[in-house]
Amino acid sequence: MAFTVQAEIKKDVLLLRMQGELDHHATEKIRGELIELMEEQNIKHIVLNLAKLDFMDSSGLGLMLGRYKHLQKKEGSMVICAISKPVKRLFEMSGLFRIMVIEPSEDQALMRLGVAG
Amino acid sequence: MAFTVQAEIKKDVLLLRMQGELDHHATEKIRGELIELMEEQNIKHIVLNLAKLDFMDSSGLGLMLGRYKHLQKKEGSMVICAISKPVKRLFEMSGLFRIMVIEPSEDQALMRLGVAG
Amino acid sequence: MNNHAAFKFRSISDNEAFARMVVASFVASYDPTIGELTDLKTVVSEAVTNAIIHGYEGRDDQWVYMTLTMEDNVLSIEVKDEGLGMSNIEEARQPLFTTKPEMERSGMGFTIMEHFMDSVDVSSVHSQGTTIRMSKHLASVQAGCH
Amino acid sequence: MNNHAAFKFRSISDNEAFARMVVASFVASYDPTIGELTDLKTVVSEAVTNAIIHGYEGRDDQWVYMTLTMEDNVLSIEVKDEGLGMSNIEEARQPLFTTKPEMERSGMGFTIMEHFMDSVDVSSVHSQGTTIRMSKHLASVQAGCH
Ligand SMILES: Nc1ncnc2c1ncn2[C@@H]1O[C@H](COP(=O)(O)OP(=O)(O)O)[C@@H](O)[C@H]1O
Ligand SMILES: Nc1ncnc2c1ncn2[C@@H]1O[C@H](COP(=O)(O)OP(=O)(O)O)[C@@H](O)[C@H]1O
Repeated sequence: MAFTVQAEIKKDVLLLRMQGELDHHATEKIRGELIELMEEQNIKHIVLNLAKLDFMDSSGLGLMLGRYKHLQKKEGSMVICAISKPVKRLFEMSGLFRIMVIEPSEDQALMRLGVAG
Repeated sequence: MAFTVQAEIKKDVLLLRMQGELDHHATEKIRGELIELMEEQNIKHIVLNLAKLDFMDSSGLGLMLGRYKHLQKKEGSMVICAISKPVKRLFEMSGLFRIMVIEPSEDQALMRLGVAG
Repeated sequence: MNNHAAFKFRSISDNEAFARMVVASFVASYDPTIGELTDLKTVVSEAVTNAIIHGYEGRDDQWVYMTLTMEDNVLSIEVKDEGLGMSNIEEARQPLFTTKPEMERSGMGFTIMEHFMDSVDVSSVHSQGTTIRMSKHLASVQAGCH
Repeated sequence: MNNHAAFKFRSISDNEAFARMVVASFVASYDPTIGELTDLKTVVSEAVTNAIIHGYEGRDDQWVYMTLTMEDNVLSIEVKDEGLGMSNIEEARQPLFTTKPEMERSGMGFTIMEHFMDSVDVSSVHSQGTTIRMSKHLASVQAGCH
Protein backbone atom coordinates (compact mmCIF):
# COMPACT_ATOMS: atom_id res chain seq x y z
CA MET A 1 0.00 0.00 0.00
CA ALA A 2 3.04 2.24 0.24
CA PHE A 3 3.32 4.95 -2.38
CA THR A 4 5.61 4.60 -5.38
CA VAL A 5 6.02 6.70 -8.48
CA GLN A 6 7.61 5.86 -11.78
CA ALA A 7 8.97 8.80 -13.80
CA GLU A 8 9.63 9.01 -17.53
CA ILE A 9 10.81 12.06 -19.45
CA LYS A 10 9.77 12.76 -23.04
CA LYS A 11 11.27 16.05 -24.25
CA ASP A 12 9.91 18.69 -21.86
CA VAL A 13 7.14 16.41 -20.59
CA LEU A 14 7.41 14.55 -17.30
CA LEU A 15 5.23 11.45 -17.16
CA LEU A 16 4.50 10.27 -13.61
CA ARG A 17 2.80 6.94 -12.99
CA MET A 18 1.62 6.93 -9.40
CA GLN A 19 0.83 3.82 -7.40
CA GLY A 20 -0.51 3.14 -3.91
CA GLU A 21 -1.64 5.76 -1.42
CA LEU A 22 -0.81 9.44 -1.83
CA ASP A 23 -1.17 11.03 1.60
CA HIS A 24 0.82 13.58 3.61
CA HIS A 25 3.47 10.97 4.45
CA ALA A 26 3.98 10.19 0.76
CA THR A 27 3.95 13.80 -0.44
CA GLU A 28 6.68 14.70 2.07
CA LYS A 29 8.80 11.89 0.70
CA ILE A 30 8.60 12.79 -2.97
CA ARG A 31 8.07 16.56 -3.12
CA GLY A 32 11.77 17.50 -2.94
CA GLU A 33 12.90 15.01 -5.55
CA LEU A 34 10.06 15.99 -7.84
CA ILE A 35 10.89 19.70 -7.69
CA GLU A 36 14.56 18.97 -8.31
CA LEU A 37 13.83 16.72 -11.28
CA MET A 38 11.55 19.31 -12.83
CA GLU A 39 14.21 21.99 -12.56
CA GLU A 40 17.14 19.91 -13.74
CA GLN A 41 15.26 18.55 -16.74
CA ASN A 42 13.57 21.83 -17.59
CA ILE A 43 10.13 20.27 -17.46
CA LYS A 44 7.27 22.29 -18.95
CA HIS A 45 4.38 19.82 -18.80
CA ILE A 46 3.39 17.00 -16.50
CA VAL A 47 1.25 13.98 -17.29
CA LEU A 48 -0.08 12.23 -14.19
CA ASN A 49 -1.19 8.66 -14.76
CA LEU A 50 -3.37 7.79 -11.75
CA ALA A 51 -4.59 4.37 -12.92
CA LYS A 52 -2.94 2.61 -9.98
CA LEU A 53 -3.43 5.30 -7.38
CA ASP A 54 -5.62 3.58 -4.78
CA PHE A 55 -6.03 6.45 -2.39
CA MET A 56 -5.50 10.19 -2.24
CA ASP A 57 -6.42 12.88 0.26
CA SER A 58 -6.05 16.66 0.42
CA SER A 59 -2.28 16.37 0.84
CA GLY A 60 -2.18 14.86 -2.63
CA LEU A 61 -4.31 17.70 -3.94
CA GLY A 62 -1.78 20.10 -2.39
CA LEU A 63 1.12 18.41 -4.13
CA MET A 64 -0.64 18.55 -7.49
CA LEU A 65 -1.69 22.16 -7.06
CA GLY A 66 1.88 23.06 -6.09
CA ARG A 67 3.34 21.55 -9.27
CA TYR A 68 0.50 23.02 -11.33
CA LYS A 69 1.41 26.52 -10.16
CA HIS A 70 5.06 25.89 -11.07
CA LEU A 71 4.14 24.84 -14.57
CA GLN A 72 1.76 27.73 -15.04
CA LYS A 73 4.65 30.17 -14.65
CA LYS A 74 6.30 28.48 -17.63
CA GLU A 75 2.99 28.43 -19.48
CA GLY A 76 3.05 24.67 -19.22
CA SER A 77 0.16 22.41 -18.34
CA MET A 78 -0.77 19.47 -16.20
CA VAL A 79 -2.69 16.61 -17.76
CA ILE A 80 -4.30 13.96 -15.61
CA CYS A 81 -5.21 10.58 -17.06
CA ALA A 82 -6.64 7.19 -16.18
CA ILE A 83 -8.21 8.59 -13.05
CA SER A 84 -10.01 6.14 -10.76
CA LYS A 85 -13.46 6.65 -9.28
CA PRO A 86 -12.51 7.53 -5.67
CA VAL A 87 -9.79 9.94 -6.77
CA LYS A 88 -12.19 11.44 -9.30
CA ARG A 89 -14.64 12.29 -6.52
CA LEU A 90 -11.93 14.20 -4.69
CA PHE A 91 -11.03 16.10 -7.84
CA GLU A 92 -14.62 17.05 -8.48
CA MET A 93 -15.16 18.16 -4.91
CA SER A 94 -12.07 20.31 -4.75
CA GLY A 95 -12.62 22.03 -8.08
CA LEU A 96 -9.37 20.66 -9.50
CA PHE A 97 -11.35 19.39 -12.44
CA ARG A 98 -11.90 22.97 -13.54
CA ILE A 99 -8.22 23.92 -13.77
CA MET A 100 -6.57 20.71 -14.93
CA VAL A 101 -6.86 18.85 -18.20
CA ILE A 102 -8.29 15.35 -17.93
CA GLU A 103 -7.72 12.66 -20.53
CA PRO A 104 -9.05 9.11 -20.39
CA SER A 105 -5.75 7.40 -21.25
CA GLU A 106 -2.01 7.96 -21.04
CA ASP A 107 -1.69 7.82 -24.82
CA GLN A 108 -4.27 10.54 -25.26
CA ALA A 109 -2.58 12.65 -22.59
CA LEU A 110 0.81 12.34 -24.30
CA MET A 111 -0.76 12.97 -27.70
CA ARG A 112 -2.25 16.22 -26.47
CA LEU A 113 1.26 17.38 -25.54
CA GLY A 114 2.72 16.17 -28.83
CA VAL A 115 5.00 13.48 -27.37
CA ALA A 116 3.02 10.29 -28.04
CA GLY A 117 4.53 6.99 -29.17
CA MET B 1 -12.25 -11.82 4.87
CA ALA B 2 -15.33 -13.23 6.60
CA PHE B 3 -15.57 -16.98 6.78
CA THR B 4 -17.76 -18.96 4.40
CA VAL B 5 -18.10 -22.67 3.81
CA GLN B 6 -19.57 -24.55 0.90
CA ALA B 7 -20.89 -28.05 1.62
CA GLU B 8 -21.45 -30.94 -0.78
CA ILE B 9 -22.60 -34.44 0.11
CA LYS B 10 -21.46 -37.53 -1.80
CA LYS B 11 -22.93 -40.71 -0.27
CA ASP B 12 -21.66 -40.72 3.32
CA VAL B 13 -18.92 -38.19 2.61
CA LEU B 14 -19.27 -34.50 3.48
CA LEU B 15 -17.07 -32.25 1.39
CA LEU B 16 -16.46 -28.84 2.96
CA ARG B 17 -14.74 -26.08 0.99
CA MET B 18 -13.67 -23.43 3.48
CA GLN B 19 -12.93 -19.83 2.59
CA GLY B 20 -11.68 -16.80 4.52
CA GLU B 21 -10.66 -16.77 8.16
CA LEU B 22 -11.50 -19.58 10.54
CA ASP B 23 -11.26 -18.16 14.05
CA HIS B 24 -13.33 -18.48 17.25
CA HIS B 25 -15.99 -16.12 15.84
CA ALA B 26 -16.38 -18.28 12.73
CA THR B 27 -16.34 -21.64 14.55
CA GLU B 28 -19.16 -20.47 16.83
CA LYS B 29 -21.20 -19.57 13.79
CA ILE B 30 -20.89 -22.87 11.96
CA ARG B 31 -20.41 -25.55 14.64
CA GLY B 32 -24.11 -26.11 15.33
CA GLU B 33 -25.12 -26.34 11.70
CA LEU B 34 -22.24 -28.64 10.92
CA ILE B 35 -23.11 -31.08 13.72
CA GLU B 36 -26.74 -31.09 12.65
CA LEU B 37 -25.90 -31.69 9.01
CA MET B 38 -23.59 -34.59 9.91
CA GLU B 39 -26.28 -36.26 11.97
CA GLU B 40 -29.14 -35.75 9.58
CA GLN B 41 -27.19 -36.97 6.60
CA ASN B 42 -25.48 -39.81 8.44
CA ILE B 43 -22.04 -38.59 7.48
CA LYS B 44 -19.14 -41.00 8.01
CA HIS B 45 -16.25 -39.17 6.38
CA ILE B 46 -15.31 -35.54 5.93
CA VAL B 47 -13.12 -34.00 3.24
CA LEU B 48 -11.87 -30.53 4.11
CA ASN B 49 -10.71 -28.48 1.15
CA LEU B 50 -8.61 -25.65 2.63
CA ALA B 51 -7.33 -24.14 -0.63
CA LYS B 52 -9.06 -20.83 0.05
CA LEU B 53 -8.67 -20.76 3.81
CA ASP B 54 -6.55 -17.65 4.38
CA PHE B 55 -6.23 -17.88 8.12
CA MET B 56 -6.82 -20.31 10.93
CA ASP B 57 -5.98 -20.35 14.63
CA SER B 58 -6.40 -22.82 17.48
CA SER B 59 -10.18 -22.37 17.47
CA GLY B 60 -10.15 -23.85 13.97
CA LEU B 61 -8.02 -26.74 15.22
CA GLY B 62 -10.61 -27.28 17.97
CA LEU B 63 -13.45 -27.44 15.46
CA MET B 64 -11.59 -29.96 13.31
CA LEU B 65 -10.57 -32.11 16.28
CA GLY B 66 -14.16 -32.07 17.49
CA ARG B 67 -15.51 -33.37 14.19
CA TYR B 68 -12.62 -35.85 13.93
CA LYS B 69 -13.61 -37.41 17.26
CA HIS B 70 -17.21 -37.69 16.08
CA LEU B 71 -16.16 -39.52 12.94
CA GLN B 72 -13.80 -41.81 14.82
CA LYS B 73 -16.73 -43.22 16.77
CA LYS B 74 -18.26 -44.27 13.46
CA GLU B 75 -14.90 -45.54 12.24
CA GLY B 76 -14.94 -42.76 9.68
CA SER B 77 -12.05 -40.52 8.71
CA MET B 78 -11.18 -36.93 8.05
CA VAL B 79 -9.19 -36.08 4.94
CA ILE B 80 -7.62 -32.67 4.52
CA CYS B 81 -6.64 -31.41 1.10
CA ALA B 82 -5.21 -28.43 -0.74
CA ILE B 83 -3.75 -27.08 2.45
CA SER B 84 -2.01 -23.70 2.27
CA LYS B 85 1.39 -22.93 3.75
CA PRO B 86 0.34 -20.92 6.82
CA VAL B 87 -2.38 -23.42 7.77
CA LYS B 88 0.09 -26.25 7.20
CA ARG B 89 2.44 -24.77 9.79
CA LEU B 90 -0.34 -24.76 12.37
CA PHE B 91 -1.16 -28.40 11.57
CA GLU B 92 2.45 -29.45 11.93
CA MET B 93 2.87 -27.60 15.20
CA SER B 94 -0.25 -29.01 16.78
CA GLY B 95 0.38 -32.60 15.78
CA LEU B 96 -2.81 -32.75 13.72
CA PHE B 97 -0.72 -34.00 10.83
CA ARG B 98 -0.18 -37.22 12.70
CA ILE B 99 -3.84 -38.09 13.14
CA MET B 100 -5.43 -36.78 9.97
CA VAL B 101 -5.02 -37.88 6.39
CA ILE B 102 -3.57 -35.26 4.07
CA GLU B 103 -4.04 -35.33 0.31
CA PRO B 104 -2.68 -32.78 -2.16
CA SER B 105 -5.94 -32.30 -4.10
CA GLU B 106 -9.69 -32.57 -3.63
CA ASP B 107 -9.89 -35.25 -6.33
CA GLN B 108 -7.32 -37.40 -4.57
CA ALA B 109 -9.11 -36.93 -1.26
CA LEU B 110 -12.44 -38.02 -2.74
CA MET B 111 -10.76 -40.90 -4.56
CA ARG B 112 -9.35 -42.20 -1.30
CA LEU B 113 -12.89 -42.36 0.08
CA GLY B 114 -14.24 -43.95 -3.07
CA VAL B 115 -16.55 -41.10 -4.10
CA ALA B 116 -14.49 -39.39 -6.83
CA GLY B 117 -15.97 -37.97 -10.04
CA MET C 1 -24.02 -5.39 16.54
CA ASN C 2 -22.74 -2.26 18.26
CA ASN C 3 -19.04 -1.85 18.82
CA HIS C 4 -16.62 0.54 20.41
CA ALA C 5 -12.86 0.95 20.22
CA ALA C 6 -10.42 3.58 21.41
CA PHE C 7 -6.80 4.15 20.40
CA LYS C 8 -3.84 6.32 20.81
CA PHE C 9 -0.81 6.27 18.57
CA ARG C 10 2.34 8.32 18.01
CA SER C 11 2.19 11.50 15.96
CA ILE C 12 4.35 10.11 13.14
CA SER C 13 3.24 10.37 9.55
CA ASP C 14 3.45 6.58 9.09
CA ASN C 15 0.42 6.43 11.35
CA GLU C 16 -1.76 8.26 8.83
CA ALA C 17 -1.91 5.03 6.82
CA PHE C 18 -2.24 3.01 10.03
CA ALA C 19 -5.26 5.06 11.16
CA ARG C 20 -6.90 4.58 7.75
CA MET C 21 -6.44 0.81 7.97
CA VAL C 22 -7.80 0.81 11.52
CA VAL C 23 -11.04 2.49 10.53
CA ALA C 24 -11.37 0.21 7.51
CA SER C 25 -10.81 -2.83 9.75
CA PHE C 26 -13.30 -1.58 12.33
CA VAL C 27 -16.14 -1.35 9.81
CA ALA C 28 -15.13 -4.46 7.82
CA SER C 29 -17.59 -6.76 9.55
CA TYR C 30 -20.48 -4.44 8.59
CA ASP C 31 -19.92 -5.01 4.87
CA PRO C 32 -19.50 -1.35 3.90
CA THR C 33 -19.58 -0.37 0.24
CA ILE C 34 -16.28 0.54 -1.45
CA GLY C 35 -17.49 4.14 -1.58
CA GLU C 36 -18.21 4.26 2.13
CA LEU C 37 -14.81 2.72 2.88
CA THR C 38 -13.04 5.33 0.77
CA ASP C 39 -14.96 8.16 2.41
CA LEU C 40 -14.09 6.92 5.91
CA LYS C 41 -10.43 6.40 5.09
CA THR C 42 -10.26 9.85 3.56
CA VAL C 43 -11.76 11.73 6.51
CA VAL C 44 -9.61 9.85 9.01
CA SER C 45 -6.58 10.66 6.90
CA GLU C 46 -7.51 14.36 6.94
CA ALA C 47 -8.14 14.54 10.67
CA VAL C 48 -5.04 12.57 11.68
CA THR C 49 -2.82 14.52 9.27
CA ASN C 50 -4.13 17.77 10.76
CA ALA C 51 -3.37 16.57 14.30
CA ILE C 52 0.19 15.74 13.26
CA ILE C 53 1.09 18.77 11.15
CA HIS C 54 -1.09 21.52 12.65
CA GLY C 55 -1.74 20.27 16.19
CA TYR C 56 1.79 19.04 16.88
CA GLU C 57 3.58 20.91 14.09
CA GLY C 58 5.45 17.79 13.12
CA ARG C 59 6.68 16.73 16.58
CA ASP C 60 6.66 12.94 16.36
CA ASP C 61 6.66 12.00 20.04
CA GLN C 62 3.10 13.06 20.85
CA TRP C 63 -0.16 11.10 21.01
CA VAL C 64 -3.02 11.22 18.56
CA TYR C 65 -6.26 9.79 19.97
CA MET C 66 -8.99 8.15 17.94
CA THR C 67 -12.23 6.58 19.06
CA LEU C 68 -14.61 4.61 16.88
CA THR C 69 -18.19 3.85 17.82
CA MET C 70 -20.70 1.88 15.82
CA GLU C 71 -24.15 2.35 17.22
CA ASP C 72 -27.21 1.23 15.30
CA ASN C 73 -26.51 2.43 11.79
CA VAL C 74 -24.15 5.21 12.65
CA LEU C 75 -20.36 5.25 12.80
CA SER C 76 -18.90 8.00 14.97
CA ILE C 77 -15.24 8.92 14.71
CA GLU C 78 -13.40 11.17 17.12
CA VAL C 79 -9.86 12.34 16.45
CA LYS C 80 -8.13 14.32 19.15
CA ASP C 81 -4.77 15.95 19.70
CA GLU C 82 -3.32 17.82 22.67
CA GLY C 83 -1.46 20.26 20.52
CA LEU C 84 -1.61 23.94 19.60
CA GLY C 85 -5.34 24.25 19.05
CA MET C 86 -6.74 26.96 16.81
CA SER C 87 -8.13 30.40 17.47
CA ASN C 88 -10.73 30.76 14.72
CA ILE C 89 -12.61 27.56 13.93
CA GLU C 90 -15.06 29.27 11.55
CA GLU C 91 -12.23 30.54 9.40
CA ALA C 92 -10.34 27.23 9.55
CA ARG C 93 -13.34 25.39 8.12
CA GLN C 94 -13.53 27.59 5.00
CA PRO C 95 -12.58 25.82 1.76
CA LEU C 96 -9.00 26.61 0.69
CA PHE C 97 -8.14 28.25 4.03
CA THR C 98 -4.80 27.09 5.37
CA THR C 99 -2.23 28.47 7.81
CA LYS C 100 0.51 26.39 6.19
CA PRO C 101 0.66 27.36 2.51
CA GLU C 102 4.46 26.93 2.64
CA MET C 103 3.82 23.22 3.22
CA GLU C 104 1.61 23.19 0.12
CA ARG C 105 -1.47 22.45 2.18
CA SER C 106 -4.56 22.69 0.02
CA GLY C 107 -6.88 23.98 2.74
CA MET C 108 -9.42 21.33 1.72
CA GLY C 109 -9.24 19.06 4.77
CA PHE C 110 -12.32 20.30 6.59
CA THR C 111 -14.27 20.67 3.35
CA ILE C 112 -13.59 17.02 2.57
CA MET C 113 -14.62 15.90 6.07
CA GLU C 114 -17.87 17.86 5.79
CA HIS C 115 -18.56 16.51 2.34
CA PHE C 116 -17.97 12.83 3.16
CA MET C 117 -19.57 12.72 6.62
CA ASP C 118 -23.10 13.49 7.80
CA SER C 119 -21.91 15.71 10.63
CA VAL C 120 -18.59 17.27 11.62
CA ASP C 121 -18.08 19.00 14.94
CA VAL C 122 -14.85 20.81 15.79
CA SER C 123 -13.85 21.95 19.24
CA SER C 124 -10.49 23.46 20.00
CA VAL C 125 -8.84 25.27 22.87
CA HIS C 126 -5.82 27.43 22.17
CA SER C 127 -2.61 25.58 23.22
CA GLN C 128 -4.63 22.70 24.65
CA GLY C 129 -5.66 20.84 21.57
CA THR C 130 -8.34 20.02 19.05
CA THR C 131 -11.09 17.41 18.90
CA ILE C 132 -12.94 16.51 15.71
CA ARG C 133 -16.17 14.51 16.02
CA MET C 134 -17.71 13.13 12.87
CA SER C 135 -20.52 10.72 12.17
CA LYS C 136 -21.86 8.89 9.16
CA HIS C 137 -24.84 6.68 8.62
CA LEU C 138 -23.75 3.50 6.85
CA ALA C 139 -26.30 2.22 4.37
CA SER C 140 -24.98 -1.33 4.41
CA VAL C 141 -25.57 -1.68 8.15
CA GLN C 142 -29.15 -0.51 7.78
CA ALA C 143 -29.70 -3.26 5.25
CA GLY C 144 -29.67 -5.55 8.25
CA CYS C 145 -26.56 -7.64 7.68
CA HIS C 146 -25.84 -7.31 11.40
CA MET D 1 11.35 4.25 12.95
CA ASN D 2 9.98 3.35 16.39
CA ASN D 3 6.26 3.43 16.96
CA HIS D 4 3.76 2.92 19.72
CA ALA D 5 0.01 2.46 19.79
CA ALA D 6 -2.51 1.48 22.45
CA PHE D 7 -6.10 0.31 22.06
CA LYS D 8 -9.11 -0.92 23.85
CA PHE D 9 -12.08 -2.55 22.18
CA ARG D 10 -15.20 -4.41 23.21
CA SER D 11 -15.05 -8.09 24.13
CA ILE D 12 -17.11 -9.21 21.14
CA SER D 13 -15.90 -11.99 18.90
CA ASP D 14 -16.05 -9.74 15.81
CA ASN D 15 -13.08 -7.94 17.33
CA GLU D 16 -10.85 -11.00 17.00
CA ALA D 17 -10.61 -10.25 13.27
CA PHE D 18 -10.36 -6.52 14.02
CA ALA D 19 -7.39 -7.06 16.35
CA ARG D 20 -5.64 -9.18 13.73
CA MET D 21 -6.08 -6.45 11.12
CA VAL D 22 -4.82 -3.84 13.58
CA VAL D 23 -1.56 -5.67 14.22
CA ALA D 24 -1.11 -6.31 10.50
CA SER D 25 -1.70 -2.60 9.80
CA PHE D 26 0.69 -1.55 12.56
CA VAL D 27 3.60 -3.49 11.08
CA ALA D 28 2.69 -2.84 7.43
CA SER D 29 5.15 0.03 7.00
CA TYR D 30 8.02 -2.23 8.13
CA ASP D 31 7.58 -4.57 5.17
CA PRO D 32 7.14 -7.78 7.14
CA THR D 33 7.30 -11.11 5.34
CA ILE D 34 4.05 -12.99 4.75
CA GLY D 35 5.22 -15.55 7.31
CA GLU D 36 5.83 -12.91 9.97
CA LEU D 37 2.43 -11.35 9.27
CA THR D 38 0.69 -14.70 9.66
CA ASP D 39 2.54 -15.42 12.91
CA LEU D 40 1.57 -12.04 14.36
CA LYS D 41 -2.06 -12.32 13.31
CA THR D 42 -2.23 -15.81 14.79
CA VAL D 43 -0.82 -14.93 18.21
CA VAL D 44 -3.04 -11.84 18.50
CA SER D 45 -6.00 -13.97 17.56
CA GLU D 46 -5.12 -16.48 20.31
CA ALA D 47 -4.60 -13.87 23.01
CA VAL D 48 -7.70 -11.82 22.18
CA THR D 49 -9.88 -14.94 21.88
CA ASN D 50 -8.65 -16.07 25.31
CA ALA D 51 -9.48 -12.69 26.83
CA ILE D 52 -13.01 -12.93 25.42
CA ILE D 53 -13.88 -16.55 26.17
CA HIS D 54 -11.78 -17.31 29.26
CA GLY D 55 -11.22 -13.86 30.78
CA TYR D 56 -14.75 -12.57 30.26
CA GLU D 57 -16.48 -15.92 29.66
CA GLY D 58 -18.30 -14.49 26.68
CA ARG D 59 -19.60 -11.29 28.26
CA ASP D 60 -19.54 -8.84 25.34
CA ASP D 61 -19.64 -5.51 27.17
CA GLN D 62 -16.12 -5.61 28.60
CA TRP D 63 -12.84 -4.10 27.36
CA VAL D 64 -9.92 -5.91 25.84
CA TYR D 65 -6.70 -3.87 25.85
CA MET D 66 -3.90 -4.18 23.35
CA THR D 67 -0.67 -2.24 23.07
CA LEU D 68 1.79 -2.47 20.21
CA THR D 69 5.35 -1.21 20.40
CA MET D 70 7.94 -1.29 17.67
CA GLU D 71 11.35 -0.53 19.05
CA ASP D 72 14.47 -1.13 17.01
CA ASN D 73 13.86 -4.52 15.46
CA VAL D 74 11.44 -5.83 18.01
CA LEU D 75 7.66 -5.80 18.03
CA SER D 76 6.10 -6.11 21.49
CA ILE D 77 2.45 -6.98 21.88
CA GLU D 78 0.52 -6.78 25.11
CA VAL D 79 -3.03 -8.13 25.40
CA LYS D 80 -4.86 -7.53 28.66
CA ASP D 81 -8.26 -8.30 30.13
CA GLU D 82 -9.80 -7.44 33.47
CA GLY D 83 -11.63 -10.71 33.72
CA LEU D 84 -11.47 -13.90 35.79
CA GLY D 85 -7.74 -14.47 35.74
CA MET D 86 -6.29 -17.93 36.22
CA SER D 87 -4.96 -19.79 39.21
CA ASN D 88 -2.28 -21.99 37.67
CA ILE D 89 -0.36 -20.35 34.85
CA GLU D 90 2.16 -23.22 34.53
CA GLU D 91 -0.61 -25.68 33.89
CA ALA D 92 -2.49 -23.36 31.54
CA ARG D 93 0.58 -23.10 29.30
CA GLN D 94 0.83 -26.87 28.78
CA PRO D 95 0.00 -28.03 25.25
CA LEU D 96 -3.56 -29.40 25.00
CA PHE D 97 -4.53 -28.09 28.44
CA THR D 98 -7.90 -26.38 28.44
CA THR D 99 -10.55 -25.58 31.03
CA LYS D 100 -13.22 -25.38 28.35
CA PRO D 101 -13.27 -28.73 26.53
CA GLU D 102 -17.06 -28.39 26.20
CA MET D 103 -16.41 -25.41 23.92
CA GLU D 104 -14.10 -27.63 21.84
CA ARG D 105 -11.08 -25.56 22.79
CA SER D 106 -7.93 -27.26 21.57
CA GLY D 107 -5.71 -26.11 24.43
CA MET D 108 -3.10 -25.02 21.88
CA GLY D 109 -3.36 -21.24 22.30
CA PHE D 110 -0.34 -20.72 24.54
CA THR D 111 1.68 -23.30 22.64
CA ILE D 112 1.05 -21.38 19.41
CA MET D 113 2.01 -18.07 21.02
CA GLU D 114 5.24 -19.56 22.35
CA HIS D 115 6.04 -21.14 19.03
CA PHE D 116 5.48 -18.04 16.90
CA MET D 117 6.97 -15.42 19.23
CA ASP D 118 10.46 -15.05 20.70
CA SER D 119 9.15 -14.52 24.20
CA VAL D 120 5.79 -14.90 25.93
CA ASP D 121 5.16 -13.67 29.45
CA VAL D 122 1.89 -14.34 31.26
CA SER D 123 0.77 -12.62 34.41
CA SER D 124 -2.61 -13.16 35.95
CA VAL D 125 -4.37 -12.34 39.18
CA HIS D 126 -7.40 -14.36 40.21
CA SER D 127 -10.61 -12.37 39.49
CA GLN D 128 -8.60 -9.33 38.44
CA GLY D 129 -7.48 -10.29 34.98
CA THR D 130 -4.70 -11.52 32.75
CA THR D 131 -1.92 -9.81 30.82
CA ILE D 132 0.03 -11.49 28.02
CA ARG D 133 3.27 -9.85 26.88
CA MET D 134 4.92 -11.17 23.76
CA SER D 135 7.77 -10.00 21.59
CA LYS D 136 9.22 -10.91 18.25
CA HIS D 137 12.24 -9.77 16.35
CA LEU D 138 11.24 -8.88 12.81
CA ALA D 139 13.87 -9.79 10.25
CA SER D 140 12.59 -7.37 7.65
CA VAL D 141 13.10 -4.40 9.97
CA GLN D 142 16.67 -5.42 10.65
CA ALA D 143 17.32 -5.36 6.93
CA GLY D 144 17.23 -1.60 7.28
CA CYS D 145 14.17 -0.63 5.30
CA HIS D 146 13.35 1.83 8.07
N1 LIG E 1 -5.70 19.58 14.68
C1 LIG E 1 -5.48 20.88 14.41
N2 LIG E 1 -4.78 21.66 15.26
C2 LIG E 1 -4.57 22.95 14.99
N3 LIG E 1 -5.01 23.57 13.88
C3 LIG E 1 -5.70 22.86 12.98
C4 LIG E 1 -5.99 21.49 13.19
N4 LIG E 1 -6.71 21.05 12.15
C5 LIG E 1 -6.87 22.09 11.32
N5 LIG E 1 -6.27 23.20 11.81
C6 LIG E 1 -6.25 24.54 11.18
O1 LIG E 1 -7.28 24.60 10.21
C7 LIG E 1 -6.74 24.94 8.93
C8 LIG E 1 -7.55 24.29 7.83
O2 LIG E 1 -7.46 22.89 7.90
P1 LIG E 1 -7.75 22.02 6.61
O3 LIG E 1 -9.05 22.42 6.04
O4 LIG E 1 -7.60 20.58 6.99
O5 LIG E 1 -6.62 22.45 5.58
P2 LIG E 1 -5.03 22.22 5.57
O6 LIG E 1 -4.69 21.04 6.45
O7 LIG E 1 -4.75 21.92 4.14
O8 LIG E 1 -4.40 23.47 6.04
C9 LIG E 1 -5.30 24.50 9.01
O9 LIG E 1 -4.48 25.18 8.09
C10 LIG E 1 -4.94 24.81 10.46
O10 LIG E 1 -4.63 26.18 10.63
N1 LIG F 1 -7.21 -14.45 29.36
C1 LIG F 1 -7.43 -15.53 30.12
N2 LIG F 1 -8.15 -15.46 31.26
C2 LIG F 1 -8.38 -16.55 32.02
N3 LIG F 1 -7.91 -17.77 31.70
C3 LIG F 1 -7.18 -17.92 30.60
C4 LIG F 1 -6.89 -16.82 29.74
N4 LIG F 1 -6.13 -17.26 28.73
C5 LIG F 1 -5.96 -18.57 28.93
N5 LIG F 1 -6.57 -18.98 30.05
C6 LIG F 1 -6.60 -20.37 30.61
O1 LIG F 1 -5.55 -21.09 30.02
C7 LIG F 1 -6.05 -22.26 29.36
C8 LIG F 1 -5.21 -22.60 28.16
O2 LIG F 1 -5.30 -21.59 27.18
P1 LIG F 1 -4.96 -21.93 25.67
O3 LIG F 1 -3.64 -22.62 25.61
O4 LIG F 1 -5.10 -20.68 24.87
O5 LIG F 1 -6.05 -23.00 25.24
P2 LIG F 1 -7.63 -22.86 25.01
O6 LIG F 1 -7.98 -21.43 24.76
O7 LIG F 1 -7.87 -23.71 23.82
O8 LIG F 1 -8.29 -23.39 26.25
C9 LIG F 1 -7.49 -21.94 29.05
O9 LIG F 1 -8.29 -23.09 28.90
C10 LIG F 1 -7.89 -21.09 30.28
O10 LIG F 1 -8.20 -21.91 31.37
